[in-house]
Amino acid sequence: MYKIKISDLPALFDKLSEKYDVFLPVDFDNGAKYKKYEKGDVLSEKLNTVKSPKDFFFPQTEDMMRFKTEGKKIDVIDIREPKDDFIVFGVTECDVKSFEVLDNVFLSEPADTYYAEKRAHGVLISRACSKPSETCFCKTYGIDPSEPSGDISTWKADGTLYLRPNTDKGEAVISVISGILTEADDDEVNKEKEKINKILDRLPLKNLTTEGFGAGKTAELFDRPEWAGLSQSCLGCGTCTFVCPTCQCYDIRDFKTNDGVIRYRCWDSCMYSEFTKMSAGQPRLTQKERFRQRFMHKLVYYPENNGGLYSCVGCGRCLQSCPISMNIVKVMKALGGKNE
Amino acid sequence: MQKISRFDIINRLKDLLADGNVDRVLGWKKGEFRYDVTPHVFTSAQELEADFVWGDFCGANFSKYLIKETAKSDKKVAVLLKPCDTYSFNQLLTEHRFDREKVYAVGVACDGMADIFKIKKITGDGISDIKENGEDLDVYTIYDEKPVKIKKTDVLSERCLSCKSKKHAAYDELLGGDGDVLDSNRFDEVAKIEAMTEEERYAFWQGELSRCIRCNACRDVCPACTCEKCVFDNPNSGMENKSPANEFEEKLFHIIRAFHVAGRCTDCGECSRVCPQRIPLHLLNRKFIKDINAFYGEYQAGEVVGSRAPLVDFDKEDVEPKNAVGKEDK
Amino acid sequence: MQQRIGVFVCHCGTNIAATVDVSAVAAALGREPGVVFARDYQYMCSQAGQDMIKDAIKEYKLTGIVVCSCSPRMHEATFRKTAAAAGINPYMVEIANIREQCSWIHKDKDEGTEKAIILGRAAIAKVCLNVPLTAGEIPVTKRALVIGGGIAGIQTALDIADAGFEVDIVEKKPTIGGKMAQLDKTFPTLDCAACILTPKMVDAGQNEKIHIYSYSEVVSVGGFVGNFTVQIKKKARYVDETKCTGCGLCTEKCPVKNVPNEFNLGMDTRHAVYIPFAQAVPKVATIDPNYCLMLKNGKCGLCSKLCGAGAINYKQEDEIIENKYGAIVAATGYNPISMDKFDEFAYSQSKDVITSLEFERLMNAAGPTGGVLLRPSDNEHPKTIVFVQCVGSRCSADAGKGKEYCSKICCMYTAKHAMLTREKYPDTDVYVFYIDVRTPGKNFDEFYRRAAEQYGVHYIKGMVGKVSPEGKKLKVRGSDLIADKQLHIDADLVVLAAAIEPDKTARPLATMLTASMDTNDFFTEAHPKLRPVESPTAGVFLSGCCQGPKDIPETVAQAGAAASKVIGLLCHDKLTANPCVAHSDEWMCNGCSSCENVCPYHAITYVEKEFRMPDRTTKIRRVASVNPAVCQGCGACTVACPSGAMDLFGFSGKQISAEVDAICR
Amino acid sequence: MQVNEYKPLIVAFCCNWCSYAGADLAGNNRLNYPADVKIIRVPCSCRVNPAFVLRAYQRGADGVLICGCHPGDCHYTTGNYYTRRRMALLFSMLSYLGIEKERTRVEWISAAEGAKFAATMNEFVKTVTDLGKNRRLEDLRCKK
Repeated sequence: MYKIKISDLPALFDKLSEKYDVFLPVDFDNGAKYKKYEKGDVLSEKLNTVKSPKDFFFPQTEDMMRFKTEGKKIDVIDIREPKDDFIVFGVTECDVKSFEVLDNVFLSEPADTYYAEKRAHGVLISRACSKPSETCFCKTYGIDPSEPSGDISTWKADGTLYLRPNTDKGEAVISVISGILTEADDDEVNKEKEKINKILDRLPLKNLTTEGFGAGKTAELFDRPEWAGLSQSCLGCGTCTFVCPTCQCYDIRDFKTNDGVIRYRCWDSCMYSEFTKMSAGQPRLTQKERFRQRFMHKLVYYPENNGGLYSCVGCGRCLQSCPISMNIVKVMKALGGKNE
Repeated sequence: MQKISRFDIINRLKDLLADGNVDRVLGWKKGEFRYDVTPHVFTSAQELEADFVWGDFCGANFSKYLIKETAKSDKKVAVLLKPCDTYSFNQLLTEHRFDREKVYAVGVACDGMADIFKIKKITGDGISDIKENGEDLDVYTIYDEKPVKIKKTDVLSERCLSCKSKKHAAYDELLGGDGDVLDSNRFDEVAKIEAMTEEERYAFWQGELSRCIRCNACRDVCPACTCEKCVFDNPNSGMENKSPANEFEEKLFHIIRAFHVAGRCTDCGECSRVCPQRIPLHLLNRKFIKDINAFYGEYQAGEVVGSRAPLVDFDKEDVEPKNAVGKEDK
Repeated sequence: MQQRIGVFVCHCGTNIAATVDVSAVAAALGREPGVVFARDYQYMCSQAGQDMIKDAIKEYKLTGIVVCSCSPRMHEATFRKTAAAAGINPYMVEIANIREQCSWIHKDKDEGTEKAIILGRAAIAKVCLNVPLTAGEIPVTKRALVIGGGIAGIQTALDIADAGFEVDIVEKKPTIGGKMAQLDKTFPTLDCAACILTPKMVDAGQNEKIHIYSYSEVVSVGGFVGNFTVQIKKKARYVDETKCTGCGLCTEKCPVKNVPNEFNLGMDTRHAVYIPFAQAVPKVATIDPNYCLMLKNGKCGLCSKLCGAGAINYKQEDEIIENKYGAIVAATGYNPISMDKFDEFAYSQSKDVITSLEFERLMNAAGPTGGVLLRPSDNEHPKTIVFVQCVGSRCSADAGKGKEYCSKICCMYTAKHAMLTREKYPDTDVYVFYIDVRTPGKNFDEFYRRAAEQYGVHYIKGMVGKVSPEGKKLKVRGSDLIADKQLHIDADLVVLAAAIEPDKTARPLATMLTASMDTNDFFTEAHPKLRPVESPTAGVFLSGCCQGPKDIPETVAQAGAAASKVIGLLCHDKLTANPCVAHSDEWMCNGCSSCENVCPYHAITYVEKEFRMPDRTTKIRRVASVNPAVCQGCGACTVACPSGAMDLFGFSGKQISAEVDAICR
Repeated sequence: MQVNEYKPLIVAFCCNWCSYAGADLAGNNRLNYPADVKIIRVPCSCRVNPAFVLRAYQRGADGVLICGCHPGDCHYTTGNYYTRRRMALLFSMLSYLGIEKERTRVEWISAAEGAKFAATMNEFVKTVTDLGKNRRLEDLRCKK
C-alpha cells in the first residue's frame, strides 16, 4: 500500500503523463467526462461519467481497415498503428467489473484484436466509491465498491489517496511514481471501507436482487405479460445502450471516401428498429421485443453463456439518463422474485 | 408546487374511466425515486391510485404517444396535457398523425417542471427524497438527515424558464384553469449566440455538438419527428448513420433534424430535456423559429390546427437569402 | 445488376476538341468503375456517330451510356432515341455538357480536359443509378384555346378550326379584331386594314368550330399539356348575347353620350351602351357599368324599353365557365407604351402631339374626324407635321424609361403615315426624325425609298430633343446628324412612334400558364431559332406580338405556325408523358401533407390504404399518392418531405448525391 | 507578389429551365469563368435538398451555389419561392453554427442572362478563393 496527499495529486498526474497518456474524469458543465490529463485538470468527485470508460477499449466509432480504389483496382489497407500504453484513472468498481463482461465477449476465441490490443496497453486505476449515488446497485451483482480491483486500487481518506497495485501492469505504473509515494499500512483504508459499507446499507436499491433471473430462466420470463407494460413508453432510442459500460453490440459499416472505402465499426443498440437487420427484415419487429431483448440479454442470455455472470454492473447510468426513466431496476422489480 | 393536486386529477380521471368515456389514461407513473417518472397507460382506478403521480417531475410530453395509442383500439384514450404539450398535440393533428375523435384531452395547469440535474448540482448524488414545500423543494439525501432547501425557481427546467404559454392550445376539459400566452424571453439565448463572432459561434457549437453520442433520444422523443422511418435510419437516404463518427456527422445530424422540424417544431423543449449529454438542442430549433418570425411573420406551430407551416408556404415578396442571413453579424 | 456503361466523347469538330483533349477524356473515363467502353468521335450526333453508339450498345451489352458533348438541352432527345433504337431504355442516357459548360468557356486545354473528365465522372456516377423509365400515356382533349382575339388569335383559330378541331377564342374586349381593327392602311401595299381583317373576323364569328368568348378573361389555368382546365370569366355586359341582334338602336338612343371612346383612343365619345365599331364581332351591344345610369343609380332603363329583342338584362352577373383544352395559344398582343415619361415631347401638354396609333384613327374614314386629317386642338389642317421615331424604343438600359429593344414596325408605319399624308395633302411638309431606318422585309425598303424620294418626305437622321407648344405652333428642336446642325421646326402636329410593349395581361397569364417570360414581359419561346412558336411549357404556344414585336404578315405567319403546332398536338389521341416524375414510397410516408401543400399542380392526393405491417398486423395508413400524368417533375415535394418518402425519377436523391460525390472527388 | 495557388471547388446546382440555360448561353457567347465551377442540373431549384448542400461540403466543396429562375418566373410557377425560404433558413442556420455565410448562395439567373451567369461565377469564385478552404464543414474521412 502506498499513499500520497490529495494536494499532491497534480504532481502524480504530471509524472504519469510523462510516460503514459493519462485519462481521468473531469467535471464539465454538463457532467463528468473522461479527459486526457493536462496540467490543471482536477479529478472529478462524481462517480459516474456520462459515458463509461468502455470507450477507451471499444470506442463508439472505430476505423478498422481501408479499401483504396484506383480505376478498377482495389487495395486493402490495414490502418492500425502501434498503440502506446495508457492509463484510465479513477474507474469505479462497477466500471472495472464491466471489463470482465466485455472481455468474455471480445477476448474469447476468436479474439477481437482491436479490443485486445487496447486492453493489453490500457492500465485501469480504480477508486473506491466514498459517496455512492441513489442510483447505485452494484451490490445486487456482488460487486463491492469499497474494495475496487483493476491494475491499481485506490481509496481516498482524510485528504490522502491510498494506492495498491494488483497486477504487474500496476506495479510498473507504481514504479514510475514511486518517488512521490510513501509506503502506508491498511488502517485508514479499512476504516474507509467500513464507512463505505455503512453508506451502502442506506442506499435505496440495497435490497434489489437477481432472484428470478440468470441462466435457464428464458422460458419462465420470455412470455411474461409485464413486458408489454414495461416497454409501452420506450422511445426506442439508444441512450441506455450508449451510456452502458457493458453493452457490446456494434455494427460494421462502410464509408465511401473520395478514393475508396473506410470500413469502421460503431456501437449499435438493440433498442433500434434497424438492429441486426437482415435481408429478410428485422428479427424483432416491435419495441416490446427489442426492449425485452436488451434485458433478457443482460439478465438471462449472457449469464447462461458466461458462467452466471450478469452483463449489468449496477452503475446506474441508465437510471439517470433514460428519457422516460424506464430501466433495468424497474424491470427486475416487475419480473423478479423478491423485489416487492 | 403545482396548482392542481394529484388528488383532484385522479378523481377526475377515475370519473372518466367510470363513465366509460375512455378506457385508458395516458399519464405519469411513479418511479423508484421522486424524479424518475415514466409515461404510462393506466387502465383502472386502482392503478391510478397506486401509481399515478403529478408533480414537479412530470415533464414528459405525451402527444407523440397518441399516434401509437390511438391506433391500438377504437375506444377513446384520455391524455393529460400541459400547456406546452397541447401545441405538439395540435401540430400532430395538423399533420394527420392521429384521430382526434379517439382522444379525450385533459389540460392540466402547469407551474413549470424541475430539472433533477440542476438539483443534483446543488445537493450532489444520493438523493433519497424530494418533497414539495410551498415554493421550495426539500431535498433529502442519504448523507444527511436534514434536507437541503432549494427554491424551485432555481432548479426550473431551462424550457420552463422561458415558458411561451400557460394557455392550452387544445383540450376537451381543463383541470386547474387556463393561463395566458406569455411574452417569453425564449429568443434571448439565440440572440446571444447570434451576437458572437463567427469564430465564437463555431467554437460554441463545436463544443456542444462534439458531445453528441447519437443516441437519438432527441429525435425519438420529439413530437415533430414522427416519420415512419427517419432518414438517418434509412439506408436509401444517403445520410443514414448510427454514430457521430466525426464533427461533420454531428453537425449533419443536428442541422438536418432541425431543418426537418423547422416550421413544425412547437418549441416544447423535449429534445434538450432528454439529451444525456445536455446539449442545448432547443437552441437550434429556436433559431429557426426566430428566423421564421423575423423573415416571414410570427408563426407558432401548433397554435391552430390546420395552419400552414412556413416552409410549405411562401410569399412573392419574401426576403432574399442574401438579405436575410446574418444581419445580426458584427 | 452491375451496370455496363459506355462513354462517348464528342469532338464537335473543334468546338470541344480545341480546348479539351478528347482522347484523354475517353481514356480517363474508360478507367472508371462500371465503364466497359469509352471512345471519342468527331461528331457523335451525326448518323455515323449514332451508329457507333448503337453498335457499341449491342457489342458490349451496355446497360447505360454517357455522352460527353454539347448541352443536354440540345441533343439529349437525340441520344435517347439512339439508345432506344439500340434496345436500351432511353432514360439510361446521361449527357455530360463539355461544350457550353466547358470547352467554350475555358481557354486552357489542361484545365478544360480536367473539368471535362470530372463532368464525365459525374454523369457516369449518375447513370449508374438510372433506372429504366417508361413514359406513361395521357389522353388529349381535342379542343384548343386561343387567348386574345386580334389578328394573331383570329388567324390561329381559323387555321385550327380548318383542320377540324374545336377552338375557343377569349377576348377581353367586347369584340375581336384587336389592334389591326384600329389601323387605317397597311404597309407596304397600302390596302385597307378593315377590308382584309373584317372578313376574317366574320369567318371566325360564323365558323361552327370556333366559339368566341368576347368581353371575357382567363382567370385560372390548371392541368398540363393535352389536359388543361381553364376558367374563363365572362364579364357581365348586361346584354344577352343570344338575343341581341346588333341593330344598334340602343347605342343611338342612350342618353349618356359623353363616354370617351376607347376605340378611337379617347379622341371622340360614345354612349354608355355601345358597339365598339360597325364591323364588331360579335355584333352585340355592351353596357358600360361605369356610365350607365340604370346600373349606377337605378334610373333610366331606356335601352331596355327600346330593345325589341328584350336583350337588355341589368341583372346580368359575371359568369365563370370552366372548359377543358388540349392546347393553349397565347395571342395577347401589344400596346403602345405610355408617353408619361417622355415629357420632352410635350405629349401631355399639347393635344397636337399624338401617337402613331392616334394618327391611324385620325386618318381612318371611321375615325373621329371621318378620315380628314385635322389637328385635335382646333380641327385645322396641319401644314407641317413632324414624325418622331423610336420614342421609347432602343433606349439605353439606364435611361430609366423606354425599352431597350427595337419595336420593329415603327419605321414602316411612319413611312406609311408620311407617304399617305403627302399623297392626300400635298401642301403639307412632312419631317421624319430617325435614328436608323430599318426596312428588312419584302418590298419594305422600296416602300421607304418611295416615301423619301417620290413623296418628298424629309427624312432627318437625328433625334428630337424637345417639343414645346408655343401659341398654335409646336416648336420642335432636333439635330440633323448628317448636316451636323440643330434644326428648329415650327410644326402643327407632332406624331410620336411610341414603342410597343406586351399587353399588361400577359404577365399574370404567363404565371397561370407556367410559361416563362423575358425581362420585357414578352413570352419566351422554347428555342429562339428552332421552336419559335412554342413556349417552354408543353402545350402552350405563342402567336403574334406577345412573343416579340412583329408586323401583320409576320404575325399571320406565326399564327399559322402556332396553329400547325396545335393541330400536330391535337391530332394525337394520346401523348407520351414525361416519366421524370415524383413518386412516393408509401412505406416511408407518414401522411403529413407537406408535399401536397407545395405541389403546384395538385398532383398529390392522400389516400387511406390498408397495409400489411411487418408484425403481421393490418393497418390503415394515410399516404401520399402522385398522379404521374399531372406531375411535372419539379421536385418541390421531395424536399418538403421530411421522411424522404418522396423522390423524383431521373433526379433522385441518390443520383444527385452521386453527382456531388463525383464532382467533389 | 505571392501567387495564390489555391483553387476552390464550387458546386452549382442549376435549374434546367433558367440557370442551366443561362450557363449554356454563357457558353454560346464564349464568356469565360473559372473551371472551378461544376454544374449539376436539376429540374428546378426547389429540387435542391439542404442535404445536397451539406453533402457537397462534406465531400470537399468550398462553395455551393443554387441557381434558379427569377422569383415569379419559375417554370413550375412556385418552385423557387420554396427554394428561397428553405435556403434563407438553411444559410441562416449555417451562419449560426459559425460556418462562413459567404460560401453558400442563391442566385436567380434567367435563360437570357448568360452574361450574368458568367459574371456571377467569376465573382463567386473570387469570394470563395478569398475565404480559402472550407474547414468547418468538411469530413476528413473523405480525403483518407
